[in-house]
Amino acid sequence: MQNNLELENKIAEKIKIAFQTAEVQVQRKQRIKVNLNEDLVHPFLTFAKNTLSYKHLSHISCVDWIEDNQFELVYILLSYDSLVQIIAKTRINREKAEFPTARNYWPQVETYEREIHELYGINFVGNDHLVDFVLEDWEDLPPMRRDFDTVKYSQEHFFNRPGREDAQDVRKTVTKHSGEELPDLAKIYSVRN
Amino acid sequence: MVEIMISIPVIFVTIFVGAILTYLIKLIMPKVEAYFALLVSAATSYMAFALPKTESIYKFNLGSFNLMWGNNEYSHLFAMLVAVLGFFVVLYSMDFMAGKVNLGFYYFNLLVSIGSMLGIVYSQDFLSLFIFWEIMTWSSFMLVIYAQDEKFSVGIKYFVFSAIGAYLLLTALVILYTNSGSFLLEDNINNFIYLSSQNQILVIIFLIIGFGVKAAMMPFHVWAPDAYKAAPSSFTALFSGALSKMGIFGIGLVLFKFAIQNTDYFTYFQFALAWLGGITALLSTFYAVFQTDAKKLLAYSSIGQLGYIIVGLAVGTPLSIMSALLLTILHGAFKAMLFMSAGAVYYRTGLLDMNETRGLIRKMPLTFLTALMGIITVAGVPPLGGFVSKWMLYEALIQSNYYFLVIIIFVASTAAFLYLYRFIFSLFLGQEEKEFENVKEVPIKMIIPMLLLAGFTLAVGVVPGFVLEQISKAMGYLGIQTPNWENSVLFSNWENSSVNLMSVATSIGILFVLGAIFLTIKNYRSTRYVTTKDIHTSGEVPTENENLTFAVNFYQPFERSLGSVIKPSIDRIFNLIGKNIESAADYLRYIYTGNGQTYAMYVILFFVVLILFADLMFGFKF
Amino acid sequence: MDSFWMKILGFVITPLVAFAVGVTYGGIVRKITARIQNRVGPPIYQNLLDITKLYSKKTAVNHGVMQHLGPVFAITASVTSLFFVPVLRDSSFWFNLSFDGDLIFLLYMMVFGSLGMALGAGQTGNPNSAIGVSRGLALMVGYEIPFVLSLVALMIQFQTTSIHGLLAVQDTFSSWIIFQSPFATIAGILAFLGMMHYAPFDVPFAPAEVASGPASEFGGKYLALMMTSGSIFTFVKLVLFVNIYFGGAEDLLTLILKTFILYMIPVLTGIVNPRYRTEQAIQFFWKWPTVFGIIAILIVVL
Amino acid sequence: MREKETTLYLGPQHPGITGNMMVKLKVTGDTIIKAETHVGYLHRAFEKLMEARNWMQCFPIVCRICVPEPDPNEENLARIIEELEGREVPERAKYIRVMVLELARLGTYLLWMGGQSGSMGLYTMPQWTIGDRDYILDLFEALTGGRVYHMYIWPGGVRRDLPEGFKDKVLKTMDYLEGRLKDYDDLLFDNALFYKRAKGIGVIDKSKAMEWGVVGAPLRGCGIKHDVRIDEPYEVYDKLKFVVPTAEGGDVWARALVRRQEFEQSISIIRQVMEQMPSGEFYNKVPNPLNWKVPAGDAYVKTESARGEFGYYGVSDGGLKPRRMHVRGPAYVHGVSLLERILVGANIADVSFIMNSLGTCPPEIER
Amino acid sequence: MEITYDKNAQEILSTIKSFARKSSLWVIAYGTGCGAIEIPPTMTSRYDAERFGIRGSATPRQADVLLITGYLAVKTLKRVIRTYEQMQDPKYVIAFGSCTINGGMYWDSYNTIKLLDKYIPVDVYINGCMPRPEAVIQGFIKLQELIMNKKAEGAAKYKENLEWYRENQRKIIHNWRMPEYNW
Repeated sequence: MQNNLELENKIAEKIKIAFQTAEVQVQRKQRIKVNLNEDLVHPFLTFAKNTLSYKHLSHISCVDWIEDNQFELVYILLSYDSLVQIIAKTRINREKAEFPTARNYWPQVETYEREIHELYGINFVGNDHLVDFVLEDWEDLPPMRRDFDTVKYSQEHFFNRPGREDAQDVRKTVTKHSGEELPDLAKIYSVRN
Repeated sequence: MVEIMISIPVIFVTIFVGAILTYLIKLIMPKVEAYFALLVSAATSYMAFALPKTESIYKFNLGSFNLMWGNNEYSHLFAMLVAVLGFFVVLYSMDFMAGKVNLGFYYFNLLVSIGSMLGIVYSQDFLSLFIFWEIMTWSSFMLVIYAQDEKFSVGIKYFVFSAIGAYLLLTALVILYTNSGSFLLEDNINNFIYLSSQNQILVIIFLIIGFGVKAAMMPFHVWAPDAYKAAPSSFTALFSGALSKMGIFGIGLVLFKFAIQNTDYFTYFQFALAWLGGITALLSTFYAVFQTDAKKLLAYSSIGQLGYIIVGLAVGTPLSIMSALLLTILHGAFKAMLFMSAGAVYYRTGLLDMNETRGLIRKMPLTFLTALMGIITVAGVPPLGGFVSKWMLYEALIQSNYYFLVIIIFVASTAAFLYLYRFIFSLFLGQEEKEFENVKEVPIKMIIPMLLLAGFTLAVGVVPGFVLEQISKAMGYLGIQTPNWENSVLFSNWENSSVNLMSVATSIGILFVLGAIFLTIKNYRSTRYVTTKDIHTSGEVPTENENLTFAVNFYQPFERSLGSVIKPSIDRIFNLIGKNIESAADYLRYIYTGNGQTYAMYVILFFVVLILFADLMFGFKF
Repeated sequence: MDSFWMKILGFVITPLVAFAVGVTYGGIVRKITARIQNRVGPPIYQNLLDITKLYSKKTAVNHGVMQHLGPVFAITASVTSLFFVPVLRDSSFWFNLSFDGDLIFLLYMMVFGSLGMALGAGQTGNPNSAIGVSRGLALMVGYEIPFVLSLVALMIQFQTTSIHGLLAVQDTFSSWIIFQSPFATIAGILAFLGMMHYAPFDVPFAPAEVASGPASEFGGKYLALMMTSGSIFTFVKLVLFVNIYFGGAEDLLTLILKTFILYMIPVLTGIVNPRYRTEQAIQFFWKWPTVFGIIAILIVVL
Repeated sequence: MREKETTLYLGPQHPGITGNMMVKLKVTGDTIIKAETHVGYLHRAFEKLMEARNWMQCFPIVCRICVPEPDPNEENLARIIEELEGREVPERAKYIRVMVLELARLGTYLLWMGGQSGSMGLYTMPQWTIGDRDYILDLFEALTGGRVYHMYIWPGGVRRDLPEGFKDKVLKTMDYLEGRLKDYDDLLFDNALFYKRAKGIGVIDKSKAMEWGVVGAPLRGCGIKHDVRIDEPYEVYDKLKFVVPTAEGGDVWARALVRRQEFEQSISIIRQVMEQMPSGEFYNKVPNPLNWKVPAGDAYVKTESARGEFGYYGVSDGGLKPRRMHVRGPAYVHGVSLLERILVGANIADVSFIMNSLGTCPPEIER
Repeated sequence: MEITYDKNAQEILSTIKSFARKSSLWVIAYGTGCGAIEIPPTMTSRYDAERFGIRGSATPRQADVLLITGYLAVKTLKRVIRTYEQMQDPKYVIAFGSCTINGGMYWDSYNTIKLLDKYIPVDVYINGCMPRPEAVIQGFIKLQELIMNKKAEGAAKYKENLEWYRENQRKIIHNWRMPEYNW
């Protein structure tokens, strides 16, 4: 797979010429990774869409690098001409998470940004449709942030079937709730504990 | 004593003087005028009912003209319609119009229009008929423009059409007068055959158009929807229920007293008129389907129903004429009911836009009942009265070889379900909204006429005999042989086809009651009433401002299926006509300032000119 | 006096028989549908079970008196129409009130129930119901045209407006109307497809589009009453069409045979066809069926 | 202030909806003025859960992302791990994977045929196709032990080898399905009513299709030939002969035609796979799953699923658990931004129809 | 109005009712979780649930059985409650899969409930992830048995303990805003 990367190198060269500070790396066939500064993302997207004919936006992703106090935004683009995918990455400040929207380039960006806004709390400036996406009346931290503890949350908010987490005898609880005597399953099937 | 009291001049004196007195009383003692008007109309109606049908003839001379007022079976039929509706409308107006400005003016015109309608039906000569006709036009015009200034152009449109009709009438009268030398109906009927055939046709056409304008026949219907909408609902009930029937009265007279004498062309007249009526019925029905204003919808429906009547008259078999006259009476009742219930909704909510009103059924149950019975009657569904007339009409049409007309009529009557459902759905069904929370049932004085009329439609549906009796007498006057009828059994001319309405009604009644009892008794405790907000919305809970009633563009699929060809072209034609008429109306506005006095002056002037130059006109041949 | 009690007995028995036949047909249809779909299918009496279950529902939710009365309208209409259709040709017992089985009367009587149902559906305030009603009424205008054309053609041709007259005609010529006036029959049968509301003309009730349309808010005893009246109404329509076009029937067995064969036409069409969009359904009726109807009339007239 | 347009809720509880989502429609008459997709009814926070699990523990999770067609998810996750580790896969495993993927595609298409025809009231079709889909589920059951969720594709190969006689079973099933195609054609694709309803409905503008992020059959229905299987061949797709069908028009009809032809292509691919499949190992030795560290790095892999390009973006920080795993299902774009756009101006009757033709699958939108 | 039947007649009547209820189970079309994918096979030609009188119904007003086909996200739970309350008595709930019983593989997810019977009464649980169509049908048969023995009284339980259920429901559904349950 590592042979014949001419096309990829050519595109990488073009990007390097246009964006001096960008780290461009041909990852493998059909994959180019570009690391960009925060302020270069929009010029780069414009460049990719208009000059390199990257018409298709596959993906916008976000990674929480809590150690570095940074969010990483990942834009994955595809050109139907060269079929080479560009993975453009940038890091933004985690405390004051704001980023200009890319809604004007691709309409479906709105949805991605809505989701990232909801799950990470990044505010996309210029996108006026950052309403609830998958969650409803969410009051806690944005759940995909790494400092959000999902186990704790679920134990606090939901009823857990007793016996689920610390393997205690389920039967009593079940009997209490349903009024039915249950056989001792542990003995019958000799399961763990 | 009573016999002396009740005569036609007394009726006229009662109502016209009563009208003037009402106006004066309003000036002196406000709030009493409504009761006085009710008294006047009650007295008039009573007298109209009690008036002997044949003996009460009143002859007098005006200048050199012999004039005659008299009652006959045919007049009596229409007089009763006018009397009953007039009384009901005045009763309804008492609450409906309470608190409005210029009430003296309103009651004056209302009473005058009732009086003039009685005048029309009692006139036995063309001159007084024409004068009463013009008084009727004038008073109704006043009521059309009564409410607001902006409706003035609407009024003008109405007026222009009325004036066209009036002048056509007048022209025809002149021709007739030149022929017979008398305005008396009888003389003219007898001397009609002496007119040249050409003139006969001309007279008939002019008369039919002249009368047909009031009956909103299709090419001359343009004024009707707007005028019906502009007038206060109380008057619209009379307007559509009785006033438009004056046109039918005239057409009936023309067809069976005059046109029938022209044996060569009578079938063509019939044919043309029948198709005109059929097309009127069809197109106006389709128009009604796409209306958003409740009163306009009813107005188009009214035009359509008048189309049926015209068809019935034109087809000219005994059964069809009977159906037409029955429908005339019934239409007076049910259209008044419907306009009154629309008016009741307007009275409580101030809305007539069917996209806005909704969910009033529990607030106004009796109004809903009226509207329900109204639409069942219009639709012609048994066991209410509409079915009787529809049935007769179909039987008559099929038997007299109007094959395609019957299809058209049938399609119109099926499509009528669309707008009728829309009407009742938009006003009374659907979501119950917060903004109508405080709506109550209308006062009793408005309810009573509505319910009485509803009862009448039911009675006609079950035992039509009591109306058919009057109608067959009226047909006797027109010289038409009466078809078979029995108290509650309908017979077609063909063998083995009859409907026993009594058993239909009994069956429906028993089953309905049984079903209702069964449904109510069974688990009656567990039947739960919930609000209309508690509906299946796919599990979601709608927010406050979301509209859950499906009202806007209710019949879009139907509209689309009519295709891109038919609908716009019809639209275009009528928009074009409407626009031209309106601009013409604007032009004529300079002449018709809308001031009643000016118009009255014009009319008088015209008559003076007519009488002065009568000799000159005599020599004029068309 | 004897005949009076016989009459009363007829009033009681006819609806029951109609209901039984209608329900059984419903079950058979479900069975046939299942067989075509490679399935075993429910038992034939499944519809009866469904109706019984719906009657035995403990609660019934209504949104007001019109919804409460809507199903009553429906059952009234279906049973009344049944009373006025001559079920068997020469039997006085099955004749009930159908003095002459007037066609125009029946055409209007059949609407009575739909009107009540539509009003009931309207009162629930469910937008799906209103859309369903709007579709249903529009569709009705669609199929009424060919149907009326067909009926008018027959009425003119045989100079009668009653089913009884048409039956007599078929008796005297001893051939059914389908042979005497094929075009009218085609138009009538095509309209019949729409009247039965099977696919492709099931637009008012389309589940994937408007939940179940007018019936969206009806459950429990209301739905049960609707299904009961639906079963009877199916029977009424079948008998009506058999009487008009296929010579009626002299005994119950023939009747059941004929109605069953007739019933299979819309059912089998429905199984293998998707649903039209509303305007397409209406336009369908305004094309060929209408043309056939007009041809039928022209043949008669010329 | 009350709105003038009627609000119609299509879903979550509605027979016309695919899966569990909601389309809120504003209509006048039966024309849609505005459509809003609401998702999240199936949100299980998979991406969050994956961050809390081992790499291998992620496999039971990812297959639940797309319920009708779970295998592309497994394939993607496996390939991310392989790419980050540079792990080679035996040739036989590759063939088996292709077979599994294509079987899953067939199953999804059968389900789609059922849904598409069910949404327009042709209820016989789902009865047939979903019944026939069970034969494919039977194959899966024989192969993996699970009907719906397989957890079969592993990093470094597949979990088990083909059972005995499996090849014959597969070929027999393929013959059967090919035979059934004629029935499907008669009932659905050759049905004039289907053409009438589908033609010109839900049109995607060809010039906008790429920018809007349309993938899969809807994109090919616009006449744009794009398929991950040939554009970025994975596994052994470059060794197989198949055609990528396209159709013009961008409407429901075009999408249906494309899927119909792909159905045949998939059958042919499976036949080729069964023929060419080499013997040998079906997996590479892998580390202890409980102590499996994947080198740090990130990778984007994509698979052509039945509904279009299925992409996974995975980030590893060199630990036992994924740092981030982001799933980009085709329905993500189709079901939200595209659906909202093409529903405007459509008829109420066509909402569910269009939704089915786009292959909207809510669980992969919200995960 | 109390109609007093003969004791036997009453029994027979109630048996007939139970039999009708059991043999005609209308399932509301609501695919709440991944278990929804096994509903089509159950309903269609291979397994043909219509044999047992099981068929789909479009709206909750007509339905008897609510299938919870898997985990419930909090957002869905609200709709499910709404749907359940709109159904008419007698109504039954069949819950699918491990995730309705104890959270299943989503035991630590922040968005799915773990114990369904705390929120709505469940008549029959079908375990497995996901249950096969055979299991689904067996679940239905179990429900039929319960109906026949008059033990499927989930709705009555709900009515009695409405306060308790409400408390639990409101604990996770913050923005309630629902019409009240009134029967």
